[in-house]
Amino acid sequence: MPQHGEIISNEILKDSYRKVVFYVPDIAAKTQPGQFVHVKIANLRDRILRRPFSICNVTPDGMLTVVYKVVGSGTEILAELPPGTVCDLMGPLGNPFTIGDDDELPVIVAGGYGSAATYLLAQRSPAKGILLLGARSSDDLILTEEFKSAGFEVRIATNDGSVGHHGLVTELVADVMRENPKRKMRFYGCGPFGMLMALGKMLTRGGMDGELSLDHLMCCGVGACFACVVKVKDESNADGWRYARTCKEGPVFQAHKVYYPEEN
Amino acid sequence: MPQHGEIISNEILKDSYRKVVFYVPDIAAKTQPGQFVHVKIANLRDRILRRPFSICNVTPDGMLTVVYKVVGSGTEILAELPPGTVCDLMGPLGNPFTIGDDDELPVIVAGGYGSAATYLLAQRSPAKGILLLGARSSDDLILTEEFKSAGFEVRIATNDGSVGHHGLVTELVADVMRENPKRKMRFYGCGPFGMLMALGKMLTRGGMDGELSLDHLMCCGVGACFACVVKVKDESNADGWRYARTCKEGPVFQAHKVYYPEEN
Amino acid sequence: MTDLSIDLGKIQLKNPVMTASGTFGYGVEYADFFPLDQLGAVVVKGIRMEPSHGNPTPRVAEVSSGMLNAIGLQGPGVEKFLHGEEYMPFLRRSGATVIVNIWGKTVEEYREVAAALDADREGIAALEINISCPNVKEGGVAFGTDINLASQVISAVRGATSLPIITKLSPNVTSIADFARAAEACGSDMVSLINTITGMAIDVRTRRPKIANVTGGLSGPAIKPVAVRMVYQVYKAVKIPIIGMGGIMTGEDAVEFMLAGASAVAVGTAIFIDPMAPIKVIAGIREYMDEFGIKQVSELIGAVKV
Amino acid sequence: MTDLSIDLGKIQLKNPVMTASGTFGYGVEYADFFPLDQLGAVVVKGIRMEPSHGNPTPRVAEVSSGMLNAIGLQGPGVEKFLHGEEYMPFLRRSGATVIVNIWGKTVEEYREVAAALDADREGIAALEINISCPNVKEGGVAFGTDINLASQVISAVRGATSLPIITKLSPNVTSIADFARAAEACGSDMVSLINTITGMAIDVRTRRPKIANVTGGLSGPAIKPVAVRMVYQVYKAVKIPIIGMGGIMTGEDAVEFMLAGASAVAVGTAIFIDPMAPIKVIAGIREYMDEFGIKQVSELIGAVKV
Ligand SMILES: Cc1cc2nc3c(=O)[nH]c(=O)nc-3n(C[C@H](O)[C@H](O)[C@H](O)COP(=O)(O)OP(=O)(O)OC[C@H]3O[C@@H](n4cnc5c(N)ncnc54)[C@H](O)[C@@H]3O)c2cc1C
Ligand SMILES: Cc1cc2nc3c(=O)[nH]c(=O)nc-3n(C[C@H](O)[C@H](O)[C@H](O)COP(=O)(O)OP(=O)(O)OC[C@H]3O[C@@H](n4cnc5c(N)ncnc54)[C@H](O)[C@@H]3O)c2cc1C
Ligand SMILES: Cc1cc2nc3c(=O)[nH]c(=O)nc-3n(C[C@H](O)[C@H](O)[C@H](O)COP(=O)(O)O)c2cc1C
Ligand SMILES: Cc1cc2nc3c(=O)[nH]c(=O)nc-3n(C[C@H](O)[C@H](O)[C@H](O)COP(=O)(O)O)c2cc1C
Ligand code: FES
Ligand code: FES
Repeated sequence: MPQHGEIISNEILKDSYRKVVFYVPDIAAKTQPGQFVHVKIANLRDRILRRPFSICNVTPDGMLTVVYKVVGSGTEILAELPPGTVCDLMGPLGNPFTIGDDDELPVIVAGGYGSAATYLLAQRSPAKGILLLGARSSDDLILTEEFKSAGFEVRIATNDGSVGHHGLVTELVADVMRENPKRKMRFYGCGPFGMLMALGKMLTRGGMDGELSLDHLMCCGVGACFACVVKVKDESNADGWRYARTCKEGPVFQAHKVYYPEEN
Repeated sequence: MPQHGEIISNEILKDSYRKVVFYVPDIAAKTQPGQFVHVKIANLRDRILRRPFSICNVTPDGMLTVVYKVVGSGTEILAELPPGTVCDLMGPLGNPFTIGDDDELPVIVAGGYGSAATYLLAQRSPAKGILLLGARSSDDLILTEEFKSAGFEVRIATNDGSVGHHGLVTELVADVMRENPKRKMRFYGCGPFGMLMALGKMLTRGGMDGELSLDHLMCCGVGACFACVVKVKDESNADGWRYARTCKEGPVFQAHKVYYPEEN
Repeated sequence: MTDLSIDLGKIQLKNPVMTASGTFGYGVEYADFFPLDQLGAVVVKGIRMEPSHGNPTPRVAEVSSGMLNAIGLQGPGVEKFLHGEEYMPFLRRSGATVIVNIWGKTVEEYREVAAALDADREGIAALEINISCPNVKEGGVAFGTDINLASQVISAVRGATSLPIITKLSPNVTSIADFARAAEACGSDMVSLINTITGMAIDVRTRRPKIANVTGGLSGPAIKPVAVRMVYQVYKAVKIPIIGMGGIMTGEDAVEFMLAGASAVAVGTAIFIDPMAPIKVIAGIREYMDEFGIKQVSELIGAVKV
Repeated sequence: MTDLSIDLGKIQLKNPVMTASGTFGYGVEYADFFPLDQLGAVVVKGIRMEPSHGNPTPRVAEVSSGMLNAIGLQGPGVEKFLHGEEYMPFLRRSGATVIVNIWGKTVEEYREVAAALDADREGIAALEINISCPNVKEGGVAFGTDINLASQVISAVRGATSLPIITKLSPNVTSIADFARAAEACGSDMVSLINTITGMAIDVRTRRPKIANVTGGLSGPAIKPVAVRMVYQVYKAVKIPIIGMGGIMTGEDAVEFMLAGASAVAVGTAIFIDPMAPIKVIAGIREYMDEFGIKQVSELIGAVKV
């Protein structure tokens, strides 16, 4: 059942990133890291579809936080909604990340709003690990302090070199592997599609695995419309792949189950 | 040029009638009684057209009052808009009522929001006259006190007899004529189409004239689309009538120029 | 007592509200939201003989009061549909009235799918022949916009099954009434309309079509006036019952379609916005009937006053 | 410098933005809002030989992201149009580039109107043949949905005038590209599309159609995806320039039509919402060109990457 979610606060986090807190206890109570809510934004005018957002955080008293970037009509309208406005939320939707054991080092590789989508994972991981955060420039780095407070080490890569490593975030992954030759590691990825493909290939070629949160333009959010698909390996299919629904079968997929573009 | 009109107040007048005050000095300064504004209501969602409303009152300091009844999607949304919201107004549009001389008795025959549409006329008439106000029941009577303050006598007719004369407002017109056999009178009508047709026929058959505000479902509001037409007499046309645009050629028409249904 | 049951000739429904094919998956996806047997019928996503990948992504784009889609009929194929746990077996257990939407790349494939479903017909109330999907190269709209091909498909399906058949018509034609007449003549028991209207949207920044397939089908409130008009035209042209759809969001929208001539309606895009939409539409029809003192919902059919 | 001028073969415009026929009256109604010569062209409301009453009221109804209209081509007739102060004489003085939209109840009447305008052609840049109005019984869409009748009308007009002619196509057909090809073959210098899509809306309380004419033409943002698709299809089918329209509200919408293949665009329903819309669309195209470093607006024509 869709739930009423009252906006408790809706503020600028950094540049075009906003943080909205909904009071929606039924969803908050059930949320696991990596899941998302599908939001019918109030006053959406002639744009009628819901918008999916990863759940950044939940509290026992029913608060659910989403960190979103203003990119188009829906997020622009969302950004204008004052506290007290009631939206309609479906969730928690999708399959969560697997939380590792306490002897595993969680390594989160994130870009864009990926740090928001993995913050709850960091919080709930019994072992504290590393966040590798990629961004175009320092403006796009969000939630780094929050990850540090959650006990994570934060390493940064920016395309323009304005902060941290000058280059791609995937380049930091090799460092982590090198530094921890004996440690059991659990990789998680969340960010732009290209980054996740690079990460997934890197992991699987290195004989490792990981969990990638692959989201795609969504429509129903529950597996009914087949809008949100990505290619996954499927040996039972003559082509070796099939389209899997990220909303229902994902958004979290095992890296070794994903079908990588070059293999086309 | 469409003008920004900031909502200064937007309150319940009586039942489903609301009173909204816009700050829109350019329009307020030009307004004559009987004219209207064409309003693009903020947040209109997927309903995109403007809504026309008679101008009820204007002040020298730029305030423009509209009294409206909540009847559908547009007026429902308008009713929710808080002070500070900016709408977009075109106006003043349409031809005004003719203000009479001070030796003429103005007789306003109104129904529905007709009293709102003629209030400025009452205010600006040099001679104080009579408002004949018709309504279904007492709930639909608005602005009677305001008309009294403007020096007008108010007589009421209701369909259910809950206040005043039990019957049609046009029945009160005959009384007024009888009571003032010698007095020069100027009739104005504003209200439901059926009432105006009855009034117009009554006047013209009695050899008198009057001004009727005939409005109709509008679209452009400036004479371009031909949506808002009513039949007026036209001897140059073989059929004896033509469709006239109420937004541009009206809304105020001389009663003797209107083509009455039975004459069809 | 307001009576919402409706008689579609060969099938009887407890109420006139179905789900539109392709917008309700195979039912299982929405089973947590409400019991499927509350619906007049569940119409499942299009099924053909073979499993299909469907089209590349992006497959949907939002437009004013609607959306474009070019899913391209991704599906499991008829065998898996009949026997895979989450498909027909699940639906049978749910107690829902099930209508199976079918398609093929050739006339022969339509016939085969119909025959396969006929052979395993338990729990299937009717077949809906989709000759109107604008998003697949072969089959789909090519059949739906050519009256001879359409007739061949319908006749082939008619020959393959004794199940009631519904022909789903394309709006992308000059005269939809002609196609309805052809469907009636070929033995279709009902017609359903409208499928989506072919549309296109371009991202002006990237200059690429917003849908990988270039064009897609327009659905949602934007198309409702076109759909109501077509239902009205078809109602005047044929005697078989009409299932109306296109932009239905509320009970009043459903009533509008029935007044225009529909005996039943389907809710599609609205489900994406609110999964409870079909249930709310049923409740809305009931409220309307109560308000206007209508006892049997069939009194509404074609009752527009022109 | 961004150059917005556009060459439509037989006519050159200072920018590609026109007003859509029937939504801008005869120009005079909007002359207080902006100088008419700022527009690429003013396309006036449909003119026939005789004055016409048009349809009974209600003539318009609002629907999701659009409107239905069945004005029924009320107009003064060609004589009054040519000589009545508020019509052509006013437009001549305004300095606007004027395109006259014409129609008739018979092929012969189309020919006569064209001949009458040709004889008094000062200030007339082109004629637009409306064979696509869905709201008149004779003429209008009957011509626009029958390729033989359409060809007869276009050939008749072609024979009657040496003015550039634009054929305005109906979207209510299976293949609009076929009609565009026919128009090209009959000597039409350009095509414009789309006219409104036939639709219907019913007031569920009164059970009456919301438009007295029962059906009306759908316009506004709701039809934009259909219009863009049709422009794209026609662009692939003919060589003559295309004037695109249907739901254009902003400069980016106009760019979308040009990318799909339009050489110029027309703004219609948007004018009712904002009389300044055509001017804002021109400004919006300029902004887009500046942002993407496009020097000549014609670079956009058909530049969608598929
Ligand atoms: C499972 C999932 C989780 C997400 N989590 C977050 C999050 O935590 N924070 C966040 O800022 N964003 C998140 N997104 C993306 C977010 O849904 C889109 O940014 C949002 O829908 C854009 O809406 P809009 O109306 O502002 O933009 P539109 O005007 O609709 O589009 C603007 C741009 O955003 C893209 N876009 C639109 N819808 C989606 C979508 N559903 N998915 C991806 N891109 C889209 C469009 O292609 C376009 O380029 C998530 C998406 C998915 C599928
Ligand atoms: C010149 C003019 C002056 C007006 N002045 C006033 C006024 O001072 N106060 C007031 O309350 N109303 C006035 N109206 C009517 C007002 O415009 C409508 O009530 C309003 O547009 C309804 O909008 P809506 O979206 O709420 O209703 P909708 O959902 O659009 O429609 C609800 C009902 O209102 C009717 N309606 C819709 N638009 C119009 C319209 N433009 N004209 C007449 N009926 C319409 C519809 O037919 C329908 O029955 C005036 C109308 C005109 C043409
Ligand atoms: C995402 C999507 C998928 C669809 N898939 C199918 C399909 O498989 N078979 C079919 O006959 N119609 C399909 N349709 C069309 C719908 O069943 C329906 O005819 C159309 O969407 C109009 O109704 P609506 O406006 O209520 O959505 C699909 C529509 C959408 C939006
Ligand atoms: C009220 C109205 C009147 C119209 N009258 C005419 C007309 O006289 N001749 C014509 O060719 N098209 C006419 N049209 C169609 C428009 O020119 C245009 O093709 C259509 O509205 C689509 O564009 P839009 O969505 O921008 O309005 C009319 C449209 C509307 C809304
Ligand atoms: S969004 Fe509908 S299947 Fe995923
Ligand atoms: S509303 Fe357009 S002419 Fe009157």
